[in-house]
Amino acid sequence: MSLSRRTFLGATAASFAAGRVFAASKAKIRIGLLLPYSGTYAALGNNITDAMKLVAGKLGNKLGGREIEWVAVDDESDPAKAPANVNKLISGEKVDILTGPVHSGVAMAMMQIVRQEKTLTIVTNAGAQAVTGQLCAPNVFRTSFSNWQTSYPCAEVMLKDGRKKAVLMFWNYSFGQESMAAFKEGYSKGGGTIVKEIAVPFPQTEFQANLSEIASLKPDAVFVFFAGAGAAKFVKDYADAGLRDKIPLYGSGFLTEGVLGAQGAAAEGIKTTLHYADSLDNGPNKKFRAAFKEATGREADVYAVAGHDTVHVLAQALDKVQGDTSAQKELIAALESVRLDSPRGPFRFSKAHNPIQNIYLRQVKGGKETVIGIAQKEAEDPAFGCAMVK
Amino acid sequence: MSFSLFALQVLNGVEQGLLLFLVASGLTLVFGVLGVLNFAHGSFYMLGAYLAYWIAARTGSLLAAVLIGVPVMALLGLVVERLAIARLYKRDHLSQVLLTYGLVLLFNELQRALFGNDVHGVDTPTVLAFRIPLGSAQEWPAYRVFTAVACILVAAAMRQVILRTRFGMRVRAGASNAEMVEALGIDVRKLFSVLFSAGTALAALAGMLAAPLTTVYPGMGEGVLVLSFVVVVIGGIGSIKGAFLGALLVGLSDTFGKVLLPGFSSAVVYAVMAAVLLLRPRGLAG
Amino acid sequence: MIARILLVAGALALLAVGFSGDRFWLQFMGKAMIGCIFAMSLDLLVGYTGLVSLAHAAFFGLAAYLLAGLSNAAGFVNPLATLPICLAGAAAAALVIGWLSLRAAGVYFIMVTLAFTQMFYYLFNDAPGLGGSDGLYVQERPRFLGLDFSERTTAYFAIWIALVIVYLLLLRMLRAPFGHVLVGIRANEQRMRSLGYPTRRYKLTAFVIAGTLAGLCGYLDATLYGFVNPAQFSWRQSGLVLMTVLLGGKGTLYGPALGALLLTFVEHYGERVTEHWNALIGALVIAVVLFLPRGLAGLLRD
Amino acid sequence: MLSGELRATAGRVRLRGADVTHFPPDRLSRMGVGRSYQTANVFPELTCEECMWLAAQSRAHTSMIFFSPAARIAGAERALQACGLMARRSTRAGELSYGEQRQLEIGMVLATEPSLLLLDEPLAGLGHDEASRIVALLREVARDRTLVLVEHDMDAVFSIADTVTVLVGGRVLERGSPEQIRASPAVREAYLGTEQP
Repeated sequence: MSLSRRTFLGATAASFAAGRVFAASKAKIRIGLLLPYSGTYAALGNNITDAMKLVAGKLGNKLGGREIEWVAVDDESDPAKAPANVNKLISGEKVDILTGPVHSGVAMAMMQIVRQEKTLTIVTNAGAQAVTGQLCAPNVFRTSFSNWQTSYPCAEVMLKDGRKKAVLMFWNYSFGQESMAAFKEGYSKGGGTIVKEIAVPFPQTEFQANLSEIASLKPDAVFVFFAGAGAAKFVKDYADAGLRDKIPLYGSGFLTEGVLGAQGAAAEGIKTTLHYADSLDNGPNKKFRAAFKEATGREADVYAVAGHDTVHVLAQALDKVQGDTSAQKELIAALESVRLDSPRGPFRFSKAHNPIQNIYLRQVKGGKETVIGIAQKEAEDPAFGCAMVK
Repeated sequence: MSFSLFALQVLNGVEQGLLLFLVASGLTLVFGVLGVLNFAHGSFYMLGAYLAYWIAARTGSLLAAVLIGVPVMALLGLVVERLAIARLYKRDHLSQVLLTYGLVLLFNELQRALFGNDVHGVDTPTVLAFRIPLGSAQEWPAYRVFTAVACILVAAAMRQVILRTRFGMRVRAGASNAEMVEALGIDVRKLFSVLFSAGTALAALAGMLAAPLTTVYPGMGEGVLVLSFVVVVIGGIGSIKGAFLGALLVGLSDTFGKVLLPGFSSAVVYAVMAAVLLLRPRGLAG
Repeated sequence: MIARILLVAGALALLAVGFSGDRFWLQFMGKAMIGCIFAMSLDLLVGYTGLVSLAHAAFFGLAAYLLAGLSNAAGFVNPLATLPICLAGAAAAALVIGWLSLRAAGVYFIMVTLAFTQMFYYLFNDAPGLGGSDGLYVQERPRFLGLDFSERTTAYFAIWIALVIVYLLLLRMLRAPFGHVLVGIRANEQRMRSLGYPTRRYKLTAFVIAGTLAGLCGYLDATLYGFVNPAQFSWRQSGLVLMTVLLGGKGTLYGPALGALLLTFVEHYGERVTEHWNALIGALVIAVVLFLPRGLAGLLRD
Repeated sequence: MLSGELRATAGRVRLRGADVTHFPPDRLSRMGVGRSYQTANVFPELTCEECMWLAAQSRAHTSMIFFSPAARIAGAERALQACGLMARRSTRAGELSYGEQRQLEIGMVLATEPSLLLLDEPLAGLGHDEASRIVALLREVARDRTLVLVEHDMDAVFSIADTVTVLVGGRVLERGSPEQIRASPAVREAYLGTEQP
């Protein structure tokens, strides 16, 4: 009796231990989404999420053999609420991997916490330099872009076009400021002169006063950073003021992303640089765009591509470690060695964990964004101030 | 700054101010007569712009959008007044602020549900799709001239209505003493309904006229709302004339703030407001 | 009596959370308690003095930025130094804004405070070196005598103590002559003046006290999270806290605190229920204004 | 205008030789000018005691005290006694009868210890009993203070006043003791009409 009892206990203990191992490998993998589902950037948040779920679905809803459980929080693109929202996902929901956000103010709040908590984090949009610069961390990766990457290459493009005197105009918030800093770096290096920098308070969209100023300054070209509603309005105002045909307009790619329809004919001829273009002619892009359209009824865009790549990157790395998220060191090493044939072209991580990717030169022709070349091949963010880059 | 550039900037400021006047006039009327501070006024502006986009995209005509949209918005104003605002007349400012703030949140969701989160452009009417050359380098789109003229016409029409008609007389009486009007046997409830609906229509009309200029986007009402408050405070609450002066002042100070004090331009408008308050606590016309 | 027992029980329950050691709840309830102080301080204006201010978030944000500046630029970490400076900064701003805004009465006052809030927002959003819309980190959070307030438990207890002190302080102030004068001003300002009270001075004093307490909230928030952002200045934050006061029951002190706690929970769980979360809040506000003008406290009393 | 709530468009207001034309009401009150309003103007949400307390407190120079509880003030008690509302001390002012509200209001003015009282139609809207109670109260009050009374009820005026000024259409018609006014044919014609006592 006593023997069988001991055997029974032993057996229970063994099965319990085995159960734990089993649970660790087979428990659902919890992926946190910190994205805007309401407010100005809701469309971006939805596209990233839908692309992630679409790709995950194609992979059988599993990463490294573990079924995916999504935990989404609407960050409302409100940095004031961001710390509480991040706390909710990390300490409350105990997610294994955190992804997001769109707004870089939210990203900064998130960085503060994930650097402390060591949560594996993939930034899916926010381009703030600090994420893979000053604040870079082994557990933080970015699948989108750095602000530098979207603007620096444009300086060379402008100089090659023979535009040596430029006016800069931008929304005075960090995205705009960092884009301008990167552009200036490249432009002065190449011998260009900046006639005037015009900072417009974000999110104001009243540009008339500044357009009159530009008209009186008569530069060779204007380089701008605006996005969304501001971009749509600016491009229209610029054309309405009769400047489009006199002073060519250049910009970071966000000037025309998603607002080309709203801009209409006013956008014709604008040259921009970005790590993606809807019309990129490669297999993965065509395949993804078709699948996205079929699943959601909407056109895929640069944001959806970031979502697409995030899940593929995670799938590759988690397969290597058999889904064991607790082995963080190995998982990070696996992520660092990821190579992806993305819709945007070849994709890999730099030492600072920012993508190394092609930056394309695009021009609006006949109402469509066409790729007219590669502005910078395999552009790598300089990662100023990142301790992981030696 | 050369003289021609200066003149151009004055023009820009005036044009911006005129559009602002259209929004602020509705706000100040509703406050002056109904005594209700309406935070949802910006939402009416936004909904007007979205309606302009939606109808113009289907009919291809902004004029049609205005002809259909303005009555629709006036009707919406009537419904809102009856269902919600009418319960506020005897309540304190806190209730008014909060209830209309709640309306702002609701209307934002309504806009999301009906029109989505995308940014939309609205084409300028083809008749007005030409440009007027100004100086050597810059041109002014004819549509901007049109909106400026339209705003002046609306302002003049409002003046005529308020000074010369029975309705206007009641409005003026109501603005100075609502109890008195009631005592005179005028149906105040009806007067209030009509006026609120008119205020709504004005905000919506401003949104529609502005749509081709500003593009249409979520949250576009809030910036306009706060600026309208500044206009009303500067002008003196309840005064159309004050709103007109205030709007021009705000338009001009914003324009010149941008040129002369880049980087702090958005604070300039508020500094002007603080200065006006210091000198005339009840506004320019108060 | 029952109310007092409930209050003490509530305070003890909040204290107990501090011993749980749960990282989520510490920060979550810490934030909620800051919300309580924030709402109570506004109640001093809205509920007792009859001043509807939309500038409250400005003082919150200002103190938070001051802490970040003191820590990052000057390396100040001792709260005995930073707390007085931050509170003084908030008080000074409240004095200036209050002095200007109180020249205007009634609805003017609301609009002017709103405009000042926007001005502060833009100043901090646009000023170079303040991190723009990305905000700033508080590099070194307050610490002294071996207490490190970047530890969630330590910060939590500090917030709890602040909450209790502020509640008792406000309670006492409202029972003192000063509090009676404020109530008199809300009830009938014209009469108060004809009785010989320079009412504007009293209103300004109340405004500065409330602004200073809002600054305390900003200080605590920056300590708890180590992150400040211009969005903390936005008029939406001011609107939200105004709503909290009404939801809880203005003029009751404990009501707004209750409202803040409730709203924190509604927000946490409500977001899962519906994507149209903001419509839910909007409907809630409208319902409270129309059907529950005395707020939760009014419900409890009946 | 005399109490500082309306701005004078022309002319001067003097108090004990000082020009107080542009003084705000609170300052005038502190100089000893107390006033009541045409319609009862009290704090409806507060109890009688609290109203009195607020009034008396305005003279106590301790209103900026933040942290010690408000103590009872002797002046408030006296004023409650004087206006005859001792028994109603913990009733909310809004729940009092109109006459009692008037009593309360006069009591509040008394609690500020004024040397000059401006009373705007203190009897307006009152019944006969209530009015006579107020008249008695005012007669008491007038004993050691200056009282300026604007009133249409001539009986009341004659029983309280030392000097009566009759204004018609904004002009002074006659000024004198109650007896003189009673006897004045001009006043009788213009104001009293056929209603002669």
